Amino acid sequence: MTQTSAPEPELADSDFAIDAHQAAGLGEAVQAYRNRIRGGDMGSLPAVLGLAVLFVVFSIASDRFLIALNLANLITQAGAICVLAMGLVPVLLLGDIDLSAGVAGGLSAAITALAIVDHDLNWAVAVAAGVLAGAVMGFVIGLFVAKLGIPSFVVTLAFFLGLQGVILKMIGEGGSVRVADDVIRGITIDNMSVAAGWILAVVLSIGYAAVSLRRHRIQVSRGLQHAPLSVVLIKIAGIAAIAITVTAVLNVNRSRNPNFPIEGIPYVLPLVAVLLVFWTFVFNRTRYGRHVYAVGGNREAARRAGINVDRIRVSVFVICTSMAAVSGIIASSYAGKVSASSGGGNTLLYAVGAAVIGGTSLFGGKGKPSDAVIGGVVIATIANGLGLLNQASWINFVVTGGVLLLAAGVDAVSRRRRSAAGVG
Amino acid sequence: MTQTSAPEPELADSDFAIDAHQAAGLGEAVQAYRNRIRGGDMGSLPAVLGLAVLFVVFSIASDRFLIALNLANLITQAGAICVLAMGLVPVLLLGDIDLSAGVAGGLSAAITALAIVDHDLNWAVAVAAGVLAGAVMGFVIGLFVAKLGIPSFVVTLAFFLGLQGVILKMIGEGGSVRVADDVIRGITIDNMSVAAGWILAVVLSIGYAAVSLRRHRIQVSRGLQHAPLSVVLIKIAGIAAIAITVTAVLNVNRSRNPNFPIEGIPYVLPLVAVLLVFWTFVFNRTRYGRHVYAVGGNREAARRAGINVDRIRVSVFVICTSMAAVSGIIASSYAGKVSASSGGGNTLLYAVGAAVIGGTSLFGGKGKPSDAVIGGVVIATIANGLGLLNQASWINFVVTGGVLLLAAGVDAVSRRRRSAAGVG
Amino acid sequence: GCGSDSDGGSGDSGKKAEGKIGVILPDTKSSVRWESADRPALEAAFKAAGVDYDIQNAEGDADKMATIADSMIADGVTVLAIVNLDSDSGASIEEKAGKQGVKTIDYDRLTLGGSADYYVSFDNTKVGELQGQGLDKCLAGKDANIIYLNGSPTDNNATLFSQGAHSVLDKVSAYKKVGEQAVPDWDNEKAVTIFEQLYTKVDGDVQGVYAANDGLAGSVISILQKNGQDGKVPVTGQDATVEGLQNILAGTQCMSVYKSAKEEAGALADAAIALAKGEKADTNGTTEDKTGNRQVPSILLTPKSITKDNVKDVVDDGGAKASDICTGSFEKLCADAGIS
Amino acid sequence: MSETPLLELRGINKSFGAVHVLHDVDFAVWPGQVTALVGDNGAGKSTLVKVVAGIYGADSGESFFEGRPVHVSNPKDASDLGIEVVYQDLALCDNLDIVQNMFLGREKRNGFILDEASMEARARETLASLSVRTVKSVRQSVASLSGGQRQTVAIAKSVLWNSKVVLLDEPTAALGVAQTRQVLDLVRRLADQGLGVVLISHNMNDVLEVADRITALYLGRVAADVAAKDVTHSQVVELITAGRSGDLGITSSGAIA
Amino acid sequence: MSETPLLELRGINKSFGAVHVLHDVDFAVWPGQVTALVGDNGAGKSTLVKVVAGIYGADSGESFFEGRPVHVSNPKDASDLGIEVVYQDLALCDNLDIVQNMFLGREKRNGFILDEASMEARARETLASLSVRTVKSVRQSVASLSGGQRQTVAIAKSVLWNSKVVLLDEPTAALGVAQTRQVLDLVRRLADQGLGVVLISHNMNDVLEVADRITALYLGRVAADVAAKDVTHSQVVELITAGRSGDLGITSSGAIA
Ligand SMILES: Nc1ncnc2c1ncn2[C@@H]1O[C@H](COP(=O)(O)OP(=O)(O)OP(=O)(O)O)[C@@H](O)[C@H]1O
Ligand SMILES: Nc1ncnc2c1ncn2[C@@H]1O[C@H](COP(=O)(O)OP(=O)(O)OP(=O)(O)O)[C@@H](O)[C@H]1O
Ligand SMILES: [Mg+2]
Ligand SMILES: [Mg+2]
Repeated sequence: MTQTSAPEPELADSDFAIDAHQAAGLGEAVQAYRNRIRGGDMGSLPAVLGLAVLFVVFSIASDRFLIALNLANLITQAGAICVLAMGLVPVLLLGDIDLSAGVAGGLSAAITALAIVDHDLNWAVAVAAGVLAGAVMGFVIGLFVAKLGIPSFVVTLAFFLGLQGVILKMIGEGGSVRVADDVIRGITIDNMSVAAGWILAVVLSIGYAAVSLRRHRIQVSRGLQHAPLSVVLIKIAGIAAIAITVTAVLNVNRSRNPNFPIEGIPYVLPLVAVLLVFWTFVFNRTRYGRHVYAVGGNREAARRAGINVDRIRVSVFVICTSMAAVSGIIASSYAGKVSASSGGGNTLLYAVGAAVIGGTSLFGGKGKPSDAVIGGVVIATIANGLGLLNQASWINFVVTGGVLLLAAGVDAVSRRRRSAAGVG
Repeated sequence: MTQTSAPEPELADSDFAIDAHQAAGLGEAVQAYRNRIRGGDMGSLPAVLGLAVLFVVFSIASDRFLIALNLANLITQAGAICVLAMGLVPVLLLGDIDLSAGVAGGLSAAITALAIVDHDLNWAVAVAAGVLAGAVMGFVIGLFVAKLGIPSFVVTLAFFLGLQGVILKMIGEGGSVRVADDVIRGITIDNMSVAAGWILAVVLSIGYAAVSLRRHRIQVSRGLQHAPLSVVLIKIAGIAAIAITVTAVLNVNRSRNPNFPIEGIPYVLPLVAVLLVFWTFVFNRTRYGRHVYAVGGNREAARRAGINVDRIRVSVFVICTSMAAVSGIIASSYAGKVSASSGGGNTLLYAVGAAVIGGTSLFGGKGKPSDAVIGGVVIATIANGLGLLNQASWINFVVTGGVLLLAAGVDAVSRRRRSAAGVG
Repeated sequence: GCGSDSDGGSGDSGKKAEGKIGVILPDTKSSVRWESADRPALEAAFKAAGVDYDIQNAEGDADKMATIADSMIADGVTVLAIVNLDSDSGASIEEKAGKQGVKTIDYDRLTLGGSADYYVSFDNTKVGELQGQGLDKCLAGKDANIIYLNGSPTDNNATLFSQGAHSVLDKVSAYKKVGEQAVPDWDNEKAVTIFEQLYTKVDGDVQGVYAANDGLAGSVISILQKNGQDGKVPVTGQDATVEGLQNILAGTQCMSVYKSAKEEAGALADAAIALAKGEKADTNGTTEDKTGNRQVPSILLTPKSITKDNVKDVVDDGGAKASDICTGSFEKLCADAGIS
Repeated sequence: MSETPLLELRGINKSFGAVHVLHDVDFAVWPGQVTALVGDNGAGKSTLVKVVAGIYGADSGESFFEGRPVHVSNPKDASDLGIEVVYQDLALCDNLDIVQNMFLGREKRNGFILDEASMEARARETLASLSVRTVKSVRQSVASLSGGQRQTVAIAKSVLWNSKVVLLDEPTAALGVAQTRQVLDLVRRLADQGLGVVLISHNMNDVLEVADRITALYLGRVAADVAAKDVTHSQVVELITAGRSGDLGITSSGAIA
Repeated sequence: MSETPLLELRGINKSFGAVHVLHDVDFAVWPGQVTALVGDNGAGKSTLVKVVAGIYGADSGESFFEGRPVHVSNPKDASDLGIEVVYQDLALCDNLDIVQNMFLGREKRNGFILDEASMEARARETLASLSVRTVKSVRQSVASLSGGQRQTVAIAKSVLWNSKVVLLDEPTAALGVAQTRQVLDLVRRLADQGLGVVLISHNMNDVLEVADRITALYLGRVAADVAAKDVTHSQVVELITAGRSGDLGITSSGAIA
């Protein structure tokens, strides 16, 4: 095209109009955030909004809902589904699904429980065995999906059925295995000491502050895109405030029985928090996580970029069923046992629903561990709130469905502008 | 680019190298088919292959499997899942899912049964009421999905739960409703008369022959792409042979009780066949069907082509739940009642599994009603064959999972060349 | 049906030689008994009598039960015993079987409107009554707030159990119902949350819990334990499972109901073998089928209430193995209860 | 030049979140003329086309069609007005074949039944006239086509209909020498039939060959709207890369946002 | 010209089902030279590139890299050999931003942690050198980029690495005037550094400007492989459209299948 008649255009060495320009202060940052929201980039705001609506509705419907005892209940009740949903996120990121995750979790929990009851193993060894078993199941599923190319829906439907058979065989039809270990039981029925709770809250706040300030310093020094310092400080303050409030509420004695004080943070909370931080780190800050997003976004592009797509696909199933194992163990801790139906029924649908409500796409490429946690809390809140209302079972079904739709609807409606803005 | 120095290239008025060239005879057609297979365009061959493997395995495992009585059983047992899976196909074609279809079918069947029992309505009116109720549910689901933009997984999960509540309310806790109508009961427990069966077989064969010959004639006369006449004739002969063999087998008395002859084609077979032909026609030969494929293939492209995407999305849910209603009624005919758990449990997962095994993609754009029927027969065959083998239930679970994997594996492995050939 | 002979061939199987007996068990989820107790007991009885048999499980799926029935009939059984998943689906199976000259027996659950030749069972309403009486005894008539945790809302038996319990407990004015929920699919995990929330709702002011079976009881006990109330609040159960018996020994569960599967299976085997031989079975009464408007000849068995004192009876009857119950910390409790 | 433009946009603004892509854009398409829309990468050409087509809604501004104010809120509205578009991101349904794609949304029917025979024949004619030599069959799925073949299908699709305005967003980008020739001839032919044609291209030779008017966009602003015969190759390139050329172009360069 | 080609293919055949796309293709890339691969739409250029890159396996034929026989069965093998490719269908991950796409598969790390800072800085430099003026931020998701911006990202991605052979499949198709200039200069610069560069383009002016050798494909066959200085513009066009020009080109035209 360009004949020599065209004037040689000068080089535009650094012409990234906005990129070069950082929001200078708080005011501008707020403006930028509002622009982002208007542009449809909502982050996890809508799911949080949906959750807030649920909280308001249930607080009005029952005066027991917002008491410390019930909030502690909610935390323990949400534990298993949050972990399961978090495990599903990488699978969903690839556009796959794992229908067997719930049952795999049940089987892993059964293995852990039996290792303790029948083989007198130490809890740590037993848990390791359970999680390892989960990982192996995921590995096999992954091989079928990635190497043979059978759609994950069918492979995991087959495992969903097959693993139920294995559980039945292991613990007898209609049978159950007792969770006979205090540490495992303790995950959901015991609490951290008050002092430990405070230490945790402080460590968390300081840790977060240190990490984000360091990051900000590097970004500034290297002239990269960054948020203004005031925004960073506000975020730190927010996190610290939440950590301290939650700790303060949970560190008060919430027992109704004067002879049996219950206070402190339930162990399951730091467990879920650690998993959340870990996976957030893996998916945001490591090469592996980046590759998972890439494969989910455009498998062919990822392959052309030299990523071993099969290995990534196998790995997400391994992560999923390992997390499912942890989830199953938490569920068994809460119920005090593993039964033949553990992890069956609608467990998995609820967990996928949690991830989706949180903002994960079933078509792959979009989602993060925190989505799953928020969505898991939404689902657990529905059961928790309804439980306080003591209605007939048909009403419970109808209301659960309705509330789920409400929570997802708040999300969907607030996200709609995104498509109006032409993205996604 | 083209300076005047370039010679004016001549027009290539009709240069469709292969297009212009029709396979001249049978030999070439066979070669072309083999090329297509090599190129990965397998059609429904793999699913049929998987089914054949299942038949062989079960025939070896049980001498009761291939007898006429059991084949008739298989047909009635497959009826409900085939219809449900067929209804799911358009939803899956759009890349959506309807988790509530099973329960919606249960609710529709309950409405039909109650209309007869409580309101003494005629069976036709009652069925119409049930199907209409199904359509309304689908319409509402479709509105949530298309207009509010809530992911179909969440909407239909909510309906899955909510509709269970409605059924529970309608027929009471622990309750069930009897199917008190002979016509509806007759769908699965009665058979066509021997004469009617033969007439059906003949009409079907002649009808198919007429339609395909007419199409062939038009194609030839207008110089369009077409298969050679010999291939058309072979296909006609094949269809006729199948129709006549099936009729012959089913028209023999298959009762083990000399005083109670059972012979003829179970009514459910022509019912499923009519639905299959109808939907195949709609999806292959009408504008609506074309638009469904387009929206499933590339929603944005469809929108740019002026297709009302929202209307299409709503419509597929209406089709899905209407078909689910028919499926629910068939299931209630078979079980003789509708209970509070009808259509719940894993019904839906099996139906989606059927569609996927048949070759429907969960990502949209690919699939057809006949896929669903073949897949449905695969699933029903597993249950039927296992039923004859009489194993402990844990073994049944494991074997069901394993066989499902096997059937899907045959499919996947034989389709693999497609990707080796660079398509899809 | 169309073109079929409705007078069937029933009745004239007469004094023919022995046939084959088919038994369809209902599920694997609602209770441990079907596969671990009934199946072996039935197999033993049939083997002893030297008859051909076929025992299958419908996995809680009525369609599947119909499928199994079809294939058993195809396979030539002459006597078919079913534990229906609900009356209507059961009736449809019996109707089909009857048309083909196959004798039917209702096992454990009566098929209302059915056509079974015999009914062999424990009385489910009676089970509920026993649970009510057991809880009443543990509460000893003191004022008590009671939470009811029923079985699956889609399971008719759960409804009967609950009715039985209410018929006893509602009469005692000291008892007050402060919460009642049905647990979908008898799901033990869901039961924990459901109970924890009912418990929270009433501020833990609960003195007794009706749980429909041992599995649900275990779920309740998990929450009581979390709140330091285990052993202080009596909980009922049913089925005398290992879990339930252990909890009874530990004092965290007040009672369970034992329905000797051996006994029931034995009764079924007797009736079925008699039918297969073309003879009549010994009955001890009739049960009214209001829907079908007929009296069904019945063999009715009595369930047994199990408390700490008679856990041993279950073990002796073979309802549970001592080696399963007396593991770990339960070893000593077993010894105390005289179980070995 | 007739009195009223076929299509006219006035004061169009469009932002994506914080990014302001079109600033007060005025744009007109005249009957019987080829209007070239030129501009650097990211200048906003495709965005403008999509606003015209109803894919995006404008944040502000007015549209007129044949002098009447219109509101185009979706692609259907646009095609009902007689506006056809070939998009840069072609938007074909990969699961459909060539014929099905070409007639998508406007299938021919016999009663209820799709008239595949007519569609197939018509598609074959149109493609042949665009010098497509290597497509093996019009029943091939578009997923298996080469880049240029896909583009040809998209172009063929837009000229099948009796439309009044045709917008072509870089239609020849992937085309070979012969095919480009055909498309340029087609563009000219359409204009000569009285249609309003908009051609977006980065190839200035092509633009200067077929265009009657040239509208240059620079960073989302209209830098110039001139008759093609009044400007030289190098002037157009300057307008594109710098936003101005001599006395043409944006005077107060304004803030870039 | 050095003695052995950097990359050499001999007798490559490739079919998709019944469609025979490449017939006994011989192709060589020499160090320090720009080899232009030209051909009509659907001639098989992109298919040949994808065979080289390991996206498709050839049905028959041999490959040599620096004289050694090699078997490239996937894109990773190709990039391990030092072969970089810009594909015509760009294949970017729409859910990732520009920086993430540019470093995909070869992320920089500090220990286990991604070194976002270095990657961002490096990406900004490279893009600026390609005259990308309108991209607002290198942290923008590629889904929101214009056609030309996307193409620039894909090109920038391929020149970040120390490779020996670079294949560019119609890299300038969507680019503006200035950007095209930059890319052509880049192509020349890469060859001058001793790399083997393959350029596919339908723009004969560009081809004749930068290419040292020209390989013309006609319906999947090599019609000619000549030094660029030995042919004229019109000869190349003839080779492309008719498969022969004077004594150059395919002699026995062979069956088209
Ligand atoms: N959905 C979107 N979200 C955010 N920014 C967008 C979006 N679409 C386009 N842009 C930005 O708007 C600007 C104009 O894009 P447009 O596609 O209209 O350019 P163009 O003139 O067609 O360029 P090209 O010649 O490369 O095709 C670009 O800077 C692009 O990054
Ligand atoms: N996956 C496939 N299945 C079937 N045919 C294919 C497939 N990929 C390409 N083809 C056919 O192979 C031929 C060559 O395609 P290719 O993409 O290599 O052409 P090209 O020379 O790059 O053309 P363009 O200049 O249009 O990009 C075309 O006729 C095309 O239709
Ligand atoms: Mg553009
Ligand atoms: Mg190409």
